[in-house]
Amino acid sequence: MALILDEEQQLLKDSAKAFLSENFPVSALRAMRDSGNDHMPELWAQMSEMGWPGMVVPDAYSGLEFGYVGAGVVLEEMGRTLALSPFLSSAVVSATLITKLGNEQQKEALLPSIASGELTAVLAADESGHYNLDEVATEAKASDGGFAISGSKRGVIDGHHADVLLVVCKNDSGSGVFAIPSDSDGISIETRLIVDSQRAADITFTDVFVGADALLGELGGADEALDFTLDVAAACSSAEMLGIAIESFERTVGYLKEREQFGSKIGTFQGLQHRAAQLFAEIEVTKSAVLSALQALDADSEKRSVLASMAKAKCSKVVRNATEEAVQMHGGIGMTDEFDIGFFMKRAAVCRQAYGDYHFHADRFATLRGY
Amino acid sequence: MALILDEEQQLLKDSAKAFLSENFPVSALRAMRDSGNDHMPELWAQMSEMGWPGMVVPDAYSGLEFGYVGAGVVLEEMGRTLALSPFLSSAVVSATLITKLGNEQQKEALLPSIASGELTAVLAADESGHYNLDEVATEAKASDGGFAISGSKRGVIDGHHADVLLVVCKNDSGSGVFAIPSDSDGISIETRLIVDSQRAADITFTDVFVGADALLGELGGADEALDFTLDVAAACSSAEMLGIAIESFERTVGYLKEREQFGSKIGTFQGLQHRAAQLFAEIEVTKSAVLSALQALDADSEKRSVLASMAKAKCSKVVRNATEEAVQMHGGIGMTDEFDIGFFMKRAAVCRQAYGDYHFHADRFATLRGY
Amino acid sequence: MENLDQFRAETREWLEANCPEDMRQPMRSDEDQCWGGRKWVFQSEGQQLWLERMATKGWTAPRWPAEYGGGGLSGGEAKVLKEEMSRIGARRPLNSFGLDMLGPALLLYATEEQKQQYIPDIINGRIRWCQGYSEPNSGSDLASLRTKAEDMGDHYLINGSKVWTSYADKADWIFCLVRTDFDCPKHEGISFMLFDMASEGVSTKPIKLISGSSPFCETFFDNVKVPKGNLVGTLNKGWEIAKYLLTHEREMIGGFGLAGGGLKPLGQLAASTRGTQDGRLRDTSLRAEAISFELDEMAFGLTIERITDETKAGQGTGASSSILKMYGTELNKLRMELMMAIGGTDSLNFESDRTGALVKSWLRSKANSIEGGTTEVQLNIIAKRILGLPA
Amino acid sequence: MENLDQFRAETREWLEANCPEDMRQPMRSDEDQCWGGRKWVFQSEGQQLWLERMATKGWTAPRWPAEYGGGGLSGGEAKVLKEEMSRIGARRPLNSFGLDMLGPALLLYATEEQKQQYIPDIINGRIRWCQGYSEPNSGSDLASLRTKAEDMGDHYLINGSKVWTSYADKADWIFCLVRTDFDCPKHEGISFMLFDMASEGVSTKPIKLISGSSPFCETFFDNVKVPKGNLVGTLNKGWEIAKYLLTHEREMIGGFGLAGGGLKPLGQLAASTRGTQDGRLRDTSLRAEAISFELDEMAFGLTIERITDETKAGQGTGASSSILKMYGTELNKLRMELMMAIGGTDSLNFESDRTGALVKSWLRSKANSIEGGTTEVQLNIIAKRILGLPA
Repeated sequence: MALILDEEQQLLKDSAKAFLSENFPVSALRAMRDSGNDHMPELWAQMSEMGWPGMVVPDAYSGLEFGYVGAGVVLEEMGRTLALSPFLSSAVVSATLITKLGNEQQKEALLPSIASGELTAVLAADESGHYNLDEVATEAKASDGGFAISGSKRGVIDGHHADVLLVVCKNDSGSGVFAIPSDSDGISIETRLIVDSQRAADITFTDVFVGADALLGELGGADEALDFTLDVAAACSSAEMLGIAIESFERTVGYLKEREQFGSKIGTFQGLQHRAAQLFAEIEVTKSAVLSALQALDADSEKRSVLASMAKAKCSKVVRNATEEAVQMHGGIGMTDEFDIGFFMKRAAVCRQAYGDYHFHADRFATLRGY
Repeated sequence: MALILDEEQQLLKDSAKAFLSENFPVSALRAMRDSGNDHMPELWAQMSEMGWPGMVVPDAYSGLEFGYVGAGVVLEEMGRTLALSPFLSSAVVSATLITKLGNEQQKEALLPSIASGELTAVLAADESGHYNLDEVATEAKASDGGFAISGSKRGVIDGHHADVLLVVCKNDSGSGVFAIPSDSDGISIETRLIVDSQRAADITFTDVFVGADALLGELGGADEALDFTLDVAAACSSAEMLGIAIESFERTVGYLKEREQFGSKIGTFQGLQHRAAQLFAEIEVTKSAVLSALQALDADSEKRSVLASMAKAKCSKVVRNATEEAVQMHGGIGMTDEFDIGFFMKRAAVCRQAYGDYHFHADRFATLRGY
Repeated sequence: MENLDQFRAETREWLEANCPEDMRQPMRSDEDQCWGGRKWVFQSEGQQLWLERMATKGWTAPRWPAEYGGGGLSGGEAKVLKEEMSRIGARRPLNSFGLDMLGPALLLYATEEQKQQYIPDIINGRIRWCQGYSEPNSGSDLASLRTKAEDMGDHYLINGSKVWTSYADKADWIFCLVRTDFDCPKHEGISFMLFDMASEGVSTKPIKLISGSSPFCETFFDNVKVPKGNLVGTLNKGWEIAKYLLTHEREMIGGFGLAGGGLKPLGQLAASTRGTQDGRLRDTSLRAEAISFELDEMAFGLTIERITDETKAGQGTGASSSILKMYGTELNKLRMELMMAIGGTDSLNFESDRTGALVKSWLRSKANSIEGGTTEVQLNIIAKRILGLPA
Repeated sequence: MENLDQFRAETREWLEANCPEDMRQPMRSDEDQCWGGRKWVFQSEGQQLWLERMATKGWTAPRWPAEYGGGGLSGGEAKVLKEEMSRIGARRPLNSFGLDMLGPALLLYATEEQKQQYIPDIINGRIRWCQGYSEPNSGSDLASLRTKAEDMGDHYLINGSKVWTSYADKADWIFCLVRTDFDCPKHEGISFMLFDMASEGVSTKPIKLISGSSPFCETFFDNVKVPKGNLVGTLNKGWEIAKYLLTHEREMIGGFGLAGGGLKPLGQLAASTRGTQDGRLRDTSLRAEAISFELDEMAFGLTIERITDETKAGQGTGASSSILKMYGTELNKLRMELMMAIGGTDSLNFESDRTGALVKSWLRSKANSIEGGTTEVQLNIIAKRILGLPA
């Protein structure tokens, strides 16, 4: 497969770019924050109208079946304007997990409404703060022909807005995932504001009773699907970081061409020129990393996990570098709330931690490569 | 203790600098190499006349008892001119080990002649190529009231010139060190040219019989002394690397002020200016690391090992950076044998590996710091 | 050799008797610092007592001359005082730009009358000072400043504005760089003036930062009258004082990178938070970064020590402030990045309570390499002034 | 869609029948490469047969037009040929600056007569070429070259010298940049000429490198007569051809950074050499560096792929050669550093036998970021031409 976007993917990217930059530029995030809100329901409504929540959902369940490269280009453009939506958490990550793990009945019940955007689901997996699923302690005890779920999940972004929680539990036979309505008895949710003006939810499950039909797949049989889902989450969140890096970089290069100090445009200083050039090269290299990881998901290639972790690790580094350089090269003004560039650094911090940080994916990459 | 040289130490440094730069500049190394030699006996003879081989040897054994800061400043100046001698291997490392581990009789027998420069000793410890003493397999079997030594040592610099080998052996009770004349029966030595024009020796011991008096200290009781000796070797080899880094840097800055390209001195280019400034700061920071490690040896401070490994790790990084930048900033001419700057990169490569490389000391540092 | 043992004994006894209990507790956040000044509201009786007692002895400024109210201590005595305060965990009684920045400059450049007028109030914390340096269009290029002071015969008339004025909204007086000559090279027409922030025509507007806090202000001067006696040093030669002060500031900011201040060593923090395996931090990639950081941090700490010792021994290289500023601030940024990695997703909390402190400090740290002369400016200084590379 | 299956079958059969057994063995070192030319001594009958057979089919230059002796293959066919050669481990039959550098430029800029004259001898390896670009005082500033070609009516008279001429002592002909006009901006008076290294007045002197080998020469021209027909392209417009060629060269050098060529992945090499614990490389600090390297290496390899695919699809950005050169060579230097760390003290061997190969390659790698346009020059190109930053 050629490592470029095909015509349809390019069209999708162009239209996402146009739609987001016109309707939900960075000022929309600022307005949301200043009004005390933590999400953008209007954006989600419009994305739903365009069918985007069905991006990776199979045609058979009313999805677009457009694939992960499609999801990635949308996320890249969302990264550029810092648009907030449950696209990644529900339409991409949760839809993937349900598709991989659910039985026919469960898919029928959930996927069409996820694809339409009416229903949102979110993966509640991590308890460690470091996406370490080995440390999952949430239990599902067989009870009355169903299960009683107890435990707690930490830092679930979009967790308090989601209709359905996909809860990873562990027992002796391994991991299992339950799809649980978020308003079920025994669920308590506490949220906290995080640095990019979203909220993360800490969710406690106290003997939450669910029927046997809430279990996706088998108890103990979720590992492979969770692994695929992690690849999806890593690659797609990389695409968002790529967008953040590109946009921060372009704004910074623009500033270098405008700002004067010592009687010259600061962009004439070779010290800054070389750093900008180096960053440009890093971003170009990162583009290839992200696209290859997304394509590998669509092809279900055996290199999928290596590429996904490579992309997440590489993007985490590069987006850190890009947003740091952006603030540094903007100087004092870059530190002010009034100026937008700081928003990119904040969102980048959240994306870098989501679904495993640099160190997590660096370790996974090496382990997969045999060292 | 103030983190500066005292008057005596400063005098020693000044005189070492004057002596080496006048009598054994880099051209002496080139001449040695071009004549097919691998060491500089004339330098050693002159150093011996000045008493330097006794730098760390106690007064009681006819040494100067000047301490490790003194040894360090001499090595720093040796690094600047790339002078080759058994000063580090014999006068510093071996003298330290014998002082720490030997009994009165052994010290009497060895230290005065080491201090006078008549006799040279060398530590033959590593077998792994990575200074991993856990992997020592050389055995000492009790035999006829003495021991039979069998095994092999790898990459011993100065090994084929030394009169006495300090051989680290292992048996069930732990490590022991034997002082063995290098011309003993059963010892075979093969040498190989290494990158800085010295030779390293691979030494094989086949049932080499030694009397009980060859054992320094107790069989199994050498670990503490070996640890101290490693600290000495690390800190003092750091001083040599510091000298290499400083000299490479100064030559490079000089070249930046001379060389013209695109109609300007290349030193006017901010890209190079900033890298030079960064390197200067790194070297300043490294100076403090080295001096503190040397002082800690003289004070036998409890921070000794942390500081020694810190210095070795830091110097290895900085000397790599300094010599790489030196070649890069010199451009094509820096790659030619005719020009001296490449010699610094070559010697640095040897020092970086000697007595444990960056990774070895990074790990040791972290382990000592409790992680 | 002075006899420090007796001084140590007396100091220990005095501190024991005079340092209030609550001033021996570790500060929970920056909010616990005492800044003094006309508008200051003491947070506890202990805070007030501690300031008054220390100021009376001159120990808020231990090495300043006793004739202006300073402690008049020798270097050795000051070190003993520091050690004894640290022994009981005593807080610094007064945090102040007057102490850290203006005072040393006044002692060097001011007239006797000015010293008498300003220094005692710095020492006893009655006047809180702010610094008027940067302007909206003169960031790194500080000397291009445009705030104007016109000689009106009996006073100067000041018009213009400053930016990045730390705590201007809370300060009583300002030390300020103004342009007194426009018809000369930019470094040569600058003067150093002091004036009351309560003067007519002075206004301030806090700048909200990305961390959500507002430690800095924009400050506006609209026909502010300043008495002629408030000029420090020679007219049009203020740049010399400015440079002296910048050097001080750089060393202060650079010092942020140090572990010293009771922070838990980073590698140990990582190990206790993230767990170990066979005695090594389990996350090997994080371990490698922590090592690299700690090597630099330790070597940097030793460098501060070495430079201090060299200065004492009269061997100063002159290079120190730019190196310390550049290296220390980059190190501090790295420390904050590693702290975030250790914290994981919990570290993203932005709540205004304590849980948001880490991410706010992380954001705040990004300014370290900008304020007080950017890293790029320090590199220029090293390249040109120290290495002598051609312009 | 062309039918590649049949081509593949035929190619496989032909290779099977025609590739000598010893040309299917991995090369033990650079010495096993075949460079051709008048002075070439084949190292084996197989090497000679393999070159002759491949050259006869035009497959030393698979994509060049058949009319000049090239293979005339389509992109798809050339890829199949490559795959099939790689399948049986067939060596490249001919290594040549004629194939990699001069030829593509001639196809674009030379006259029909020149193509007829030079290209067949490149394809069949009868003439070995070298490149005369750099001069002693024009390193990164290539266009400042001073080697002079005077128009003497029926010929040019060349005087001057070149440096860093790869294998000039072994080459038959040179493609050379000369100055034909001194009275104009430096880029505008340069011409591109070809001449025989056996001409009177040409002499070479090998340059010994820090690795001990001498792949480069200084080359001197003392009243060398060059026929007028040996000018390629327009007089004084040689800089355009030079730039085209430099772009090619950069991509070639940048490609060094790739793992592709049968090298064992670095992390695995480290693990097998240094040992593992719980499946992880035991040396955790080395592991972290190997990971960081492999992440970049993999992303870089994918970038070469992406840029190739973009070029095929007509989406080239123009940025590619500088990025590849810069990134690839820095990566290769890093790889060699890590190889040295993996090897430990054994890696320091400098013997002229095989054991010294690693340290020599390590030393050699340091030139990667200098030759063919330094890393600094590539960064300047990216900053100015691609990012449009002001001069």
